[in-house]
Amino acid sequence: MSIFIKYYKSGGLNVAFSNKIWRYNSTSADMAINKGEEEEEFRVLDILKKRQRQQRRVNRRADVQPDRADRMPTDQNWGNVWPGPKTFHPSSVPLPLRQGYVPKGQAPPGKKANAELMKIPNFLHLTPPVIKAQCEAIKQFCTEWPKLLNSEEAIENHYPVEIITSDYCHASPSIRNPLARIVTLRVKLSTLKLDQHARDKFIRLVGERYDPETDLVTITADRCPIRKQNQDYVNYLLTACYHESWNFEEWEREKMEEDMEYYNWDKNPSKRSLVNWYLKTQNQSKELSDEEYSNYDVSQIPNGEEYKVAVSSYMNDGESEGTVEKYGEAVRKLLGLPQKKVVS
Amino acid sequence: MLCRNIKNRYINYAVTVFRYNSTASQVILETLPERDDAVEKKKSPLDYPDYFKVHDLFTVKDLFDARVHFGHKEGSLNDYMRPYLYGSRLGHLIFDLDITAEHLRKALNVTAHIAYRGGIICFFNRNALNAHLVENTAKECGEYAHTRFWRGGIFTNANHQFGAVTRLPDLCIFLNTQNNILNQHTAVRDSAKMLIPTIGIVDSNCNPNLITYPIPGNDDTPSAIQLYCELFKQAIKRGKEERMRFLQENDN
Amino acid sequence: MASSRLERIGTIFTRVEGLLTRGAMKPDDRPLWFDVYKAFPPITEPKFAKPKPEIKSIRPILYKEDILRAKFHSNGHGLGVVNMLHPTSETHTKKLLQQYKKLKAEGVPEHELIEKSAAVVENERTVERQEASKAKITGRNQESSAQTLAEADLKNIFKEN
Amino acid sequence: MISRSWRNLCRRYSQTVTFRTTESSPSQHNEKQIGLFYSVNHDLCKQLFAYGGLPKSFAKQTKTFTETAIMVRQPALDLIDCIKASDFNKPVIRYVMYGEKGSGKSLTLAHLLHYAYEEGYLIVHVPWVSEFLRRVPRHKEMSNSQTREGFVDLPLDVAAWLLHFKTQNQVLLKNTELKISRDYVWSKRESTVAGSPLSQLVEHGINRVKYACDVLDALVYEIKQLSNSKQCKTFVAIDGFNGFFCPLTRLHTPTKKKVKPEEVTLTGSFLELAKNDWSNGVVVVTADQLALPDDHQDSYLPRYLLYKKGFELLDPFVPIEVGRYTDKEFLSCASYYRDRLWLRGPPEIETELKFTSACNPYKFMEQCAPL
Amino acid sequence: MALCFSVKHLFPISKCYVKNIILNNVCKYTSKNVPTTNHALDNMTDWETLSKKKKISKAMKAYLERAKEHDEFMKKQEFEYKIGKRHLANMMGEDPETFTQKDVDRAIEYLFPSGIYDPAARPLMKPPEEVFPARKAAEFDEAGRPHHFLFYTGKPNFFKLLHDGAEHIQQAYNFEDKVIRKKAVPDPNGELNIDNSIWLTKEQLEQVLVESITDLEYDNFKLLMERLISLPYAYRHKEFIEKYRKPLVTQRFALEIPKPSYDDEGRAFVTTYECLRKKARGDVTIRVPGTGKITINGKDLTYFEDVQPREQVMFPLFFTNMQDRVDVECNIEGGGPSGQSGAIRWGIAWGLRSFVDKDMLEKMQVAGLLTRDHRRRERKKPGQPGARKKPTWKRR
Repeated sequence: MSIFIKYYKSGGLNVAFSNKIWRYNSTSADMAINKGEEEEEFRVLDILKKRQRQQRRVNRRADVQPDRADRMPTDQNWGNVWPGPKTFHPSSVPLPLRQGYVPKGQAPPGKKANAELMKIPNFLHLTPPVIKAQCEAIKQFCTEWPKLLNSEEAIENHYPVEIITSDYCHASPSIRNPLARIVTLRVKLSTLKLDQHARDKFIRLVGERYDPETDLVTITADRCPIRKQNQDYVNYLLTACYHESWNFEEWEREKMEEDMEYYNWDKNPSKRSLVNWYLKTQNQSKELSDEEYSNYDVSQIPNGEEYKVAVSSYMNDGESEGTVEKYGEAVRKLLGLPQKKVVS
Repeated sequence: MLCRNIKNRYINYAVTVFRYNSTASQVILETLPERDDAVEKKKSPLDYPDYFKVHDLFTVKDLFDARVHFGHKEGSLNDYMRPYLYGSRLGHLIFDLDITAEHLRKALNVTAHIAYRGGIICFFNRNALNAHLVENTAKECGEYAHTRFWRGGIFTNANHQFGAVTRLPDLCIFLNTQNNILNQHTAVRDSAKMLIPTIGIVDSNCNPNLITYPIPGNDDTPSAIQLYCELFKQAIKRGKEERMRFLQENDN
Repeated sequence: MASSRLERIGTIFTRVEGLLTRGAMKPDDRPLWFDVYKAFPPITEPKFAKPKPEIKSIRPILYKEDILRAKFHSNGHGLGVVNMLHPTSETHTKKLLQQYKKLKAEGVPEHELIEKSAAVVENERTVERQEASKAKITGRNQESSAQTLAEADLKNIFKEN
Repeated sequence: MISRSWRNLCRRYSQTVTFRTTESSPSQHNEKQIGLFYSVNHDLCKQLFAYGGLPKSFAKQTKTFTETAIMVRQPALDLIDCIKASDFNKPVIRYVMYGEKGSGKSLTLAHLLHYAYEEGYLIVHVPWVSEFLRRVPRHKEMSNSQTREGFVDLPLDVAAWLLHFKTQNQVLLKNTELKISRDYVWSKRESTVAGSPLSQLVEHGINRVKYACDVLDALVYEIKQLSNSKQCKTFVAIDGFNGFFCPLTRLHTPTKKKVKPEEVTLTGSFLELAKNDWSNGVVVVTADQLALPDDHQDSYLPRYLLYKKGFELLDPFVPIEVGRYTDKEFLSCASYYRDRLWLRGPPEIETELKFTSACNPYKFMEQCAPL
Repeated sequence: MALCFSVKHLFPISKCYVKNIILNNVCKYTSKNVPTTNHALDNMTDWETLSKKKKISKAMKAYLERAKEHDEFMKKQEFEYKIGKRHLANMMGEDPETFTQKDVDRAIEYLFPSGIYDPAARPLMKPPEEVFPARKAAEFDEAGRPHHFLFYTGKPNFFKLLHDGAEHIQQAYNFEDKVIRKKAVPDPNGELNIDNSIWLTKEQLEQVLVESITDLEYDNFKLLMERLISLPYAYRHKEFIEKYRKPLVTQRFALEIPKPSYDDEGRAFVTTYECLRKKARGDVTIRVPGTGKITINGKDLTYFEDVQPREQVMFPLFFTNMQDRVDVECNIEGGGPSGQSGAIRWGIAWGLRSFVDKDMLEKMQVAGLLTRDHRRRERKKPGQPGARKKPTWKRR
């Protein structure tokens, strides 16, 4: 090596010389390293010659066409691309959508091969511009809204029967929700124009479905598998009940006091005891028949009328502090007792 | 109080030490001129006994002033530390600063060489009192520090712990080789396992066996640690400067 | 990389050397420190399995003045505050010893030496302290000078800030 | 000594609110005394309520307070007014007291009893109907009626009640003018002759327990007769009257059949008294939720509690509501409790208690107990 | 050697190759037989030489590859998103230039209505920066030297934070010394306002540091920061401290206190809906001025039989001393007495906010009146009689 150095020293370029020296040393090293780097990877024991098989497989693969979405211009008419309701299709929707379970530190799955996106209903066919356009298109077929039906009252007046159904939009494999078949009919009892007997009978017929507070009869049907059938059934029920309530059957004559829907004071022991008491105060003692009791004129008893009203309201309107109070007042008047003093 | 008295005494003694010191630097002075024509002899820095002139970084007096000579009490002495002792002053062990200086110079020299070669140097210290100082030193040198709880496997299982192939330090400098007063720092063992040379300040209660370049001395007092840090910083700096020069030369 | 993790056998150097000689490690892949170690081997070989050094008794460090020191301390002298920021400042005991030497040279009788030197040193200290307090008072009177002093002091101390 | 003086001090402090009236005669009570307590003479108390009549918790209280202090409340005054205003020639007027649990119906009744006693009424007082029908101790003496088929007698209970009747009316019964109108033949040897004093009849019932129920029947009849003939005024007070109308009692016949209330002989007797087919008397009954089984306690209003049967029997009656304390009553009660050291602590505690007890007298008393 | 030299002159590279092979051969042959040969050691290349070839560390190479791939991927995603946004704007018939992310979210909700319970699992279209989690940047340079000086601690960012904290503490100490030496007083204006903010929670800190830390380490962090703010001159390091605090104010009374409306009688009233506790649920209306009347489902306080629920209901009123000044109406259903009373209690307290002053509001907050109690009944576990109750222990 020393000879070599001497040889180059005569060249007289110090820098170049030193460089050369480095180079000499490094070349060999370079070679080693280059070789080494290749050698560092472990050689795979390739007994079955997998390589060829792999190649064959690759060749067989068909060309995948580029997405349709990639070729869409951003100012296209979307209504033409997606004209009607359809399951989500990734290659014709140009949105980078993602949905699904998000593993920690990862992104949610993309739109391709994503069953989640296909499962949920989409409104891609009903975007605002499309709706607008369709509304414009069907305008010519529309009739005018009746002028007299200008308020809620008017509508209620002319169309008292209300049919309520629900449509569902949810994420499940089927877009048909079993709850959609349920039909509810609502009508105000007062609009049916029933007489006293018919009204009582109607209420007894519909039972729970009548709400005395709002005066609404609510009939719900969910027996039939299809909404149409349910609706028919509901209508039938209303009709049947209505007509039946007008019928007067023979057995209805056997109505007892317990069956009365309200308290009839004249036919009750309360009146009898009042009359008895009155007679006793007059020192008369008569045995009266039922008929006589019920026909006894209360107005001849002082404060009797008032008492009658009080008892009736006490029994009919239900027991509450107010009615008890009133009853008490009436009784005191009847018996000639001082009224209760109001505590200041 | 006692310690202070010892110090008073020691000043007299330190005067004698200077001689040794001066001789050492003289040697360097002699070698220095040779470097100018290093090229023709193609002498690598390794061929010089003190290429980076780390011998003049400190004197024994500096060590003394920084209280490097204080060891622990006699009871806690590790037998392997006996050769480095000077004596015992009323139960307190005193290091022989001559020996310390020799070891320290060697260590500094090695440090400078490693720095020159672009090695990664990592400072260790488990004493909370000095941790910040050590970290600052590492930061200033552009090197690395680890002054916290040592999770097992940082060296031995590095690729897994850092999640990638990781280059380990090329030199570990322990400013304190103990975890607490009883246990040795695990990194000492791990470095030995992973073939990493170590420099360590070993106090009288430490085991110097696994440390490649042990430096007997006080490893608790902040002033001593400050001195060590300063010295290592200088050594690394010199090494790096030389490296820059070398790289510039070679880029051309 | 091929290497042994048995840290108790040999030193790191011998282990790497072994690898190199056996060809398990390519010479160019050798660790960075290898050359440095070769050039500057440690003073003692860092083997784990080292024989224990022979146990010599540790030399006690004692001085002649220790007797005097003990005397001073047993009489309760020599417990003064030391400014550790100034390595050159003298401790109380040292002053006592010097005083003792001086007085001895003057020929003061042996039994009075301790007490006398203690008294002298104590005297000096009180004088010093008075002067210091005086300086403080005067310093307050001359505010400007005191301030400049303080600032200068601060600048020196917080140079790095 | 110290504690006594401290107690006096306490009392003086609490006297800032007057809660006591010195008027101890119920007939003299008027609106001015509403909310104030009056104390009942101890002997009288013993006479009237020795065999019941005061609620148990209140009776305990009287022991603790060492006095029987009853608050003058609006319903009682109202009733007294009504009684004063009523015409005794006409059929008896029925008063029904109702109110929530623990609102003081029984105590009002006690107040009225005191009034009736003062006014010289013959008192027919049933302390608690459920005592007969619903309380079933281990060995309830029960026998089938001998006089009426399918009926059940409670001879011991009736005898006890007769004793109660006797004690309550011991003054009146000494009056020999109260004579019975019919002959009663109990057995071959025993009989009570017409014209013998009423007390004899009662004594017979007490002594011959076997005939107690029949005696009760006779007694009711005789009382009605006596009242009609103006020989005495009668004050009928039945607490927990609606107990007579609950569908089933807790009694069992030996054949393990549940007994209905109307199958008990004493029920018939007392219901007879509650009818308005006699005069010169007053009937005061209470309708109480506690007298009924748990499943029929939803409302405290009389019609609900009396069932249809009871309502029809009593109609027309005067409903008298016994409500919760008014603010004034509450305040006076609180200061009374403070006086009796039943309630202690800072004054703010009262407002809190007022809310937590919702002014319910019984609840208030209960909640004060641990304070 | 001489031979080598002569040829090398002409074909330096090939020559070297030859030489290398020879040497290798020698090694191969000799290694077995000559154990103590210094051949390998002699043959070592100089370090200076080795250092010249720019060696990129393996880790770095792999990282660079990954980074490049990621960048390209993100660029593609970004592009797709932008195009998609324009498409979406076109679909919805809006101007693509002013189409914001909010509009995008709304449009997606309209087009793909989904009732999935977890909002994260619903269909979304978000900019890729939000969708793809951030990645940690490269931690070392091409030579394999880590960038961070605390790299070997494994959690460099966290320990750097501790290091900085210690640095700040030291600076604060030094400054304090200086001030004391100058005999100055602390600056009264330099107050550190920490009342309305709290330290970042562990999760938040982890997010800031991009590292996971243990509970113990989080405690250490808090300890350090607490020490820093306890110093008299901590306000000088406000910037550093603020970085690790998050404001509290917005959370405390973030919900606007409703202004009372007025009913026919001219009384102010506030209705609190959705008063929940256990299984009870209801609404509470508070009317001011009132007399302390309480209506629960049409009944008064006797709606609750026991004292405990009554006290619960009354507590907020007594606490605010409003028991005689307001009327309360509640409708409540579900649950038992304690649940209902708890719900009413919360409803009353929540409604009372409109009628009390700020001090009282704070007091109520402290008393826990404004806190919803979210505890529910714990489910029964199979194999044991209750939620926690175990069957009676039997030896056999």
